[in-house]
Amino acid sequence: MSDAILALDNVSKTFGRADNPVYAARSVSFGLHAGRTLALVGESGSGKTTAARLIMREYTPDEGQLLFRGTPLGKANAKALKAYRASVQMVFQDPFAALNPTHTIRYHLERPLRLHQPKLNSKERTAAIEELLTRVKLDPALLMPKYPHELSGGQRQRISIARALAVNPQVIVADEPTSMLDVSVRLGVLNLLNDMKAQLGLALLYITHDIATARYVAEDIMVMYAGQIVEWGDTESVLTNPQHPYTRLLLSAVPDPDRRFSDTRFSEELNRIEFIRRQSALPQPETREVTKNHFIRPMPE
Amino acid sequence: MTDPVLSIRNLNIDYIGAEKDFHAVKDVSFDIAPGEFFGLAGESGCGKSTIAFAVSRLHRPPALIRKGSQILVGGRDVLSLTDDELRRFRWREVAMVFQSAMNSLNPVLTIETQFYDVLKAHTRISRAEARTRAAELLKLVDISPDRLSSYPHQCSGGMRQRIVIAICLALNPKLLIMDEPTTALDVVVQREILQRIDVLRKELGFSVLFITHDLGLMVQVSDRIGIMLEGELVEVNDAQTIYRTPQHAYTKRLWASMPKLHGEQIREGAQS
Amino acid sequence: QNVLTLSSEQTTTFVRNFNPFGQTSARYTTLDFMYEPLVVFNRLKGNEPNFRLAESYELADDLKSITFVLRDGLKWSDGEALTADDVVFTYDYIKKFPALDFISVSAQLASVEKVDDRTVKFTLNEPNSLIANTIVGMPIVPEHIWADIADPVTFANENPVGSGPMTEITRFTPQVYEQCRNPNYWDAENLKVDCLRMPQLADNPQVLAALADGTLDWATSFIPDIDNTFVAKDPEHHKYWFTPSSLVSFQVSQITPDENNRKAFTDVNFRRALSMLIDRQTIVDIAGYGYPLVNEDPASLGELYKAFANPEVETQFGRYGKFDLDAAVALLDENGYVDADGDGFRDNPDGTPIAIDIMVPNGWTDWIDAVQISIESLTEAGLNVKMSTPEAAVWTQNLIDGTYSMTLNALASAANPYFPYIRSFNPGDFGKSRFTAPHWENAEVMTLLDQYTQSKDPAEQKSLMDQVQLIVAEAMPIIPVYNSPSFYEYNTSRFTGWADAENPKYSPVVSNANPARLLQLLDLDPVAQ
Amino acid sequence: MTFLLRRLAFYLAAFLAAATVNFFLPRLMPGDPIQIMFASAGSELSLENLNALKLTFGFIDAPLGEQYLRYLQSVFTGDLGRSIKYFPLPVTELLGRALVWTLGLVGIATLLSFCLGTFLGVMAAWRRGTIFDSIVSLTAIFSSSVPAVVVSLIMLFVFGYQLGWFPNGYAADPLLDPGFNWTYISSVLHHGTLPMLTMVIVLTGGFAVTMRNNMINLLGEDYIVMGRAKGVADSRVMLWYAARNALLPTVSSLAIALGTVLGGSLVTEVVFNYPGLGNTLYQAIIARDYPVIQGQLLIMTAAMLIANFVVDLSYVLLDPRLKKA
Amino acid sequence: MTLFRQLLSNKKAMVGITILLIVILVAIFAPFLTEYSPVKRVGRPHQAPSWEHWLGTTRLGHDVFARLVYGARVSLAVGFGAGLAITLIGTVLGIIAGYKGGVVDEVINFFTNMVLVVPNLPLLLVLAAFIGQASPLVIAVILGLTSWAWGVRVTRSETLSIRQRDYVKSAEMLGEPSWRIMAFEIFPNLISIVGINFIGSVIFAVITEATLEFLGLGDPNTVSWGIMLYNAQNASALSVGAWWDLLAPCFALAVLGLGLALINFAIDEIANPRLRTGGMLNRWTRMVRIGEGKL
Ligand SMILES: Nc1ncnc2c1ncn2[C@@H]1O[C@H](COP(=O)(O)OP(=O)(O)OP(=O)(O)O)[C@@H](O)[C@H]1O
Ligand SMILES: Nc1ncnc2c1ncn2[C@@H]1O[C@H](COP(=O)(O)OP(=O)(O)OP(=O)(O)O)[C@@H](O)[C@H]1O
Ligand SMILES: [Mg+2]
Ligand SMILES: [Mg+2]
Repeated sequence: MSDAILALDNVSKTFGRADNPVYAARSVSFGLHAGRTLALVGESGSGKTTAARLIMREYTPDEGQLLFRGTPLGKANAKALKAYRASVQMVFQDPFAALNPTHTIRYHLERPLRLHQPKLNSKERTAAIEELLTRVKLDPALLMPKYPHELSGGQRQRISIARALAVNPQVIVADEPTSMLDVSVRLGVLNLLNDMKAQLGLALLYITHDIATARYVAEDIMVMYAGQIVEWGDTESVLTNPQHPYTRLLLSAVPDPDRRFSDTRFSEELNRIEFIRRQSALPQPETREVTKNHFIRPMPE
Repeated sequence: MTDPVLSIRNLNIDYIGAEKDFHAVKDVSFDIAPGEFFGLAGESGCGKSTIAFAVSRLHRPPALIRKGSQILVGGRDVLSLTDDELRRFRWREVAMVFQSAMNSLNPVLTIETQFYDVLKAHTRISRAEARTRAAELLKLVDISPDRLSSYPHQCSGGMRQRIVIAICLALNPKLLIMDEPTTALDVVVQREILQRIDVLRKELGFSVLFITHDLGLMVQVSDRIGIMLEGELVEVNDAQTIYRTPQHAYTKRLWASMPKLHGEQIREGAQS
Repeated sequence: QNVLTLSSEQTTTFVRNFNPFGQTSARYTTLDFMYEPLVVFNRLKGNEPNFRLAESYELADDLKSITFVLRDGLKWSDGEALTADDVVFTYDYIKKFPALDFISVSAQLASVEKVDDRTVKFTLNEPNSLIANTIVGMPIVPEHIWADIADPVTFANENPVGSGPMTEITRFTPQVYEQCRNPNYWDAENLKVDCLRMPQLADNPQVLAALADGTLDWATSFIPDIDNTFVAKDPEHHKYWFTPSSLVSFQVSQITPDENNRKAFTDVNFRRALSMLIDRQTIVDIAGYGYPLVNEDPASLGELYKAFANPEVETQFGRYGKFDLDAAVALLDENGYVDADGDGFRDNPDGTPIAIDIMVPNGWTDWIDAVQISIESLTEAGLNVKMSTPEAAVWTQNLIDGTYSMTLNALASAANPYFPYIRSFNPGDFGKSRFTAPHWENAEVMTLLDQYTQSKDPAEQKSLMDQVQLIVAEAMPIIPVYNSPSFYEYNTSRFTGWADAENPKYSPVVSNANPARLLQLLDLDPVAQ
Repeated sequence: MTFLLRRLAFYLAAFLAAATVNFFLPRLMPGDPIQIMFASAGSELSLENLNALKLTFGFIDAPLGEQYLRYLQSVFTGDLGRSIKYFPLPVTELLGRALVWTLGLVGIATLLSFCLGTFLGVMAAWRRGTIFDSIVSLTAIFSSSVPAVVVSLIMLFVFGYQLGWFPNGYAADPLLDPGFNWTYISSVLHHGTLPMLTMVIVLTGGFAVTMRNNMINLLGEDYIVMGRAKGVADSRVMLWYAARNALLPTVSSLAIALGTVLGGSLVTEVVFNYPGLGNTLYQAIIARDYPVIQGQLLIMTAAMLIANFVVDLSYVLLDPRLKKA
Repeated sequence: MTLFRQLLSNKKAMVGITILLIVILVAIFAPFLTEYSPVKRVGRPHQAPSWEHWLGTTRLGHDVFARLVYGARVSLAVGFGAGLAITLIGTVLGIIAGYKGGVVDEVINFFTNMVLVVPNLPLLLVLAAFIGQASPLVIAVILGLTSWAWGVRVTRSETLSIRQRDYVKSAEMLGEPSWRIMAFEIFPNLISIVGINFIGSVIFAVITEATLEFLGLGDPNTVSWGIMLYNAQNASALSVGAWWDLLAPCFALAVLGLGLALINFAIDEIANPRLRTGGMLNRWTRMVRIGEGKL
């Protein structure tokens, strides 16, 4: 993973009191590469958002470290931290909450420019804002003076993306960016993310519980369970040939109009969930490579 | 074909505004047959919940069911019920699971009391009998009867969801309305719950009005589906038919924007 | 058994405390009614003595000692004999516990000795012809009770043993108490009232309510618009009679810290002008509801000490005591107090500004009204005047130190004009008492007052007092405004024998500052029901 | 349990802090208490006598630190000194006498107005938008915005002076012996009516507005809709589904409202000359009866703390979510 | 700005604002409304209302109407001055406590809770008494210094919830300095809470000032509604039947209080759409009555 822009190296994070710990991340390692999207899927509470927050430095890891361009960020100086800030941006789940209802769209895009490109004069700044809006396929003249509540969900999410782009980041972390959007606009936002990734060579971490969209946008996928990454690798490979029992369970639970509901196979799978829960608490064996670029952390027997 | 459990005709619902009214439901008509699993899909804000509320007449001002609308449940005209009849009608005929189960249990009453409330409102039953009945119902949804003395906050989300379903079944209703019952849950739990509903439906023979915006799920579980767009019901048909050969342009667009888990990936979907 | 209901004290709750030395904490019916004075001097009759426990007193010719003789057969209410020993004990006692000496009499006494069982001799430090007035203010307590009290200051004396007419507490609650006949009272045949009842009344409106509905027989309370609010309710029985008492006057500090103000205040013409700018009648009518008595006497004695007045004062200086805006303005102009710097206010003759701050204690509303009324005319005459209302404590301290510019001050009435004069002008009291607030010194006045106490001859006394008055009136260190009234309301439906304007036999005010109330009590007769 | 322990610790700290402020307050202010006392009494005490008196009243000339420690010691042993004005009555007893009246007045008035206000608020929210709602909200807004002084003065004017239905002051006829007999009790009731009414008027509006708003906020909650959908009787939904939950924030603000209640009762007591704590404080302030003022502030603070604690307790009882945590 | 525009379209707010405006105008144009000086005797004591003295005269013979209109100045000045101070302190501390968290929060929160449990009016009373001759300015200052706790509490709890919003997070991620986040990201979202706090504080200040003055702790030189009450009470206005002396300031206070409370209620409705009733309910009721539909 030498060419990873950003990497988590064996990071662990535990919440709660000693008598009742919540392992939100257990020895999590992965890297984000320029021009590639990595999807992180898993059940709710499995630690996906924790991983994102670790990257955003909202949480400090209990163990392990965050590597930025190969150097650990733990003891980085202020300048390096600022550079890191400018390089890693986030797109939030709730498009309404992500924008301050009291500020115009213009303000939302102006602030990052002022902070990260202080040399721009006001004309240049306006030009930059217009460019950003055009890039996310919105009409600058129409939108700049508007307030968030005057926009649709899809438009708002595009503004969030534009704001993230305003600082010229190399990495974008998107935590369930489309789960609050209507089906019909969801795809537009996903396509936009894909375009940005391709055009700007961004590294994208796409967090979701909707595996179908993960398949749609991501080259690589990781399945997380109880704070652990249990299976990861090439998206097609993982989805067509799931190895870990949890991945299988997850896949069979995903609603799929092509499969009839009364499929009894799921009930059998369900019976395994207790087993999985129990097993996941035990010490974990080493990872195993299934095929090229497809790994699992097998369940202890 | 037997008489439908639910029959909606020309349903018009407005939200009265200070100056202008908002037509939330426009001239909607559809039927649900006994034992049928009927899905109602559409974007957020298209009026799905408004219809669901109207069936049990749960609306509060400024909602207004316009005259000329008709809602028949088991042949009875719901819109002409008196207050007392209405009270007895609710839950006995139509029970409802709300958008988020997390919040549909009263936080300050024990689970037992919430069962008891229903049973006492509709039947003559002693506290002890109610408890036995509640325990039975909980068993149906795989929850230990110990939970009866717990408060909602002491149960996990999935558990609460199942408890609500158990409460719904308390009076053997003819129709169960589920308004996006699983949005807050992850796919595994969601699947588990729907599967259980499906089994119970077959066992007990009630019909289901299932509201969601997850189209994949809808096709998977429903017998028939209605697609709504801005207050209008644009297409109603058999689940598989609507999935494989959609008629309305909007339905087509919906399918087109749905990424698939298996097989051929959709190409450049519709742009908003 | 008849009961007289009275209100001499306004409070929200009664505490069972009958310690006669506890000036602020004892029930107001303790003095006089429980502990009878040796003598009651009648101020309305030129200080005529009414002998009570004492049957006579004798002032030595050198005025350096005084001897009181007690009546024969006096008894305490518990039956023990009341003798000279008790008197001596009392004076020893207040020497031992100075906190008890609420009238500061010890300091004036060299010794107190028993002559025989009924005779006590007080030896004085300085000759003083008026010492009897002071001595009778100290209650005499029974030795057999008080000798054993460890801490008499905090002693509540809940079951008093006294010498007065009403010593037995028959009922005591925080809301009401009753005080009945002393079974061993020496003057029992004159006492027709069996019991006193004191209901707890918290303020003037409550007293008024009780008076108006006829519950109260005897009260001392300010009552607004009394003819309408009280008398009109039962004109036949509801009566009142207000007598002049303490003097309220404007005073300016001769040692005020502000140098420019001091220049004006030390000028007698300025003080005279101030005096002529005070609209006394309006103040009395409005701030005082017409109850006080205007005092226009430049020597500040007024109606209260009418008997002592020197007519010369009126002829020579009388005009300075009367409100006359034009004359005041002329006097100011004439003496160079004109607006020099054009700010609209008069300045000193040398051009320095005068800015007067009239200080009144916070919450003393009638005074505040009086000052506000005065400010109107003072301002009209072009003086820069405003009012401030600090805490009473701050005010007191400023008056004691002389660090104020102008103020209203009050001086309690006394039996003899000697007392107001000595209290106001004695340099020995400067910095100790608020009554010397003007800090005005005059050696001649002090000498004359000194001679006054050392003279026994009425003619000589009169001439001395006349001289003092003339000096004071000429200098006008104090600008008199009015004498406040002593409030006295009564109801004749149950008792008769009240003093009133037609029969001003003594001051009938029931407040604890008036020992003559004892005389009134003894004169009352129940109306046959 | 930890929740309550934490609160308890806080209350202790708060009490200590209040006691400290209480100690320093009069010492930082101008004027000598004894001087003031006798200034208003108009007596002429010599300086020496004054000093002797000061000692008996417990004004010790020790260093501040020592004074402070002694003060704290006496506070925690429940000794608040003796009143100067009502000497030698211990402050605790004086306040005890007043407390009875205030507890009666404030307690009943608060209870009454809380119940009435809450009930009106619940009904108004339930009948949202009806004339009943408009009347209740408007009256509530009005009554909660009018100063207690104004209400009490107007009550006094109308019912005390104009109509003469009620006495103008005090808690009972002073000529009656206190006791458990009808004459006395009826006199107490007669005297208490106006102050009580005043306080109820002043307080009810606030409770009603709070409750109404809380209710309305809750009415959209799923569990209330579900309550209705279940066919449970309307009254039960209103009371046990809506009001019961809406009560929680109201209860937590009740403790703070108590401060307002105490303030309101102070004014009311002064206007009606009711012999409660507020009036006692007022009289003490006028007479500069320092021991009483200090004791009073302390007692009022302690009362607030206790009330807060009771509210905390009842909150825990009312909200099952707090029980385990 | 939108808040203001919304206020203008709210009926309750309009009535409230109108009342407030009238009081403000009366205060500003006091000298034009009356020929009398509020501090000069212009009539006999306690004259009943007449053509010459619209609201009668006081015990001292001052014109009640003149004192009332001039007194509005003091009530408004103290109300708004103290209200501003209370709100300012409350808001700043509340935002800091809520946003910074940790020790800062603990400390602020402790003091807030402490101030909250000390009964306010009695404390003010004692303070005013100790300070003595409390002028309106002094009253405003002590009000400001002792009454901010409630504001801190509500602002803090609201800040706590806003702090969790994603837009605050994204501002942090962009590297905005924390003062800017508090001032520009959080504060604008608190406007309605601050508004309610402000108007509430103004009501409180107006009431408390009047109360303190009524209890005799004010400066008698002041011409204010509280002092008017005090003077009237002292002149036993009620027992001598001079009701106008006492009732005039009473009604003035009640009306100002009502105006402010209406504004407050309206802000509440605007901030919380659920509370809004507005015209729609009337329309709804009408439509149900004519049988256009039902629930
Ligand atoms: N600040 C925190 N304090 C305590 N526990 C936390 C905290 N943040 C997360 N957790 C716990 O850590 C676990 C992982 O949480 P996380 O938010 O990462 O899950 P997630 O996979 O993002 O879930 P979702 O799909 O619901 O967003 C959960 O059990 C959560 O309760
Ligand atoms: N109380 C109300 N007043 C005014 N308009 C309302 C009200 N409730 C709902 N609406 C409007 O009615 C429309 C239909 O609402 P409804 O809740 O039925 O939508 P939905 O299809 O259930 O959406 P979702 O999937 O988000 O739950 C929406 O546009 C909504 O804005
Ligand atoms: Mg819905
Ligand atoms: Mg000048």
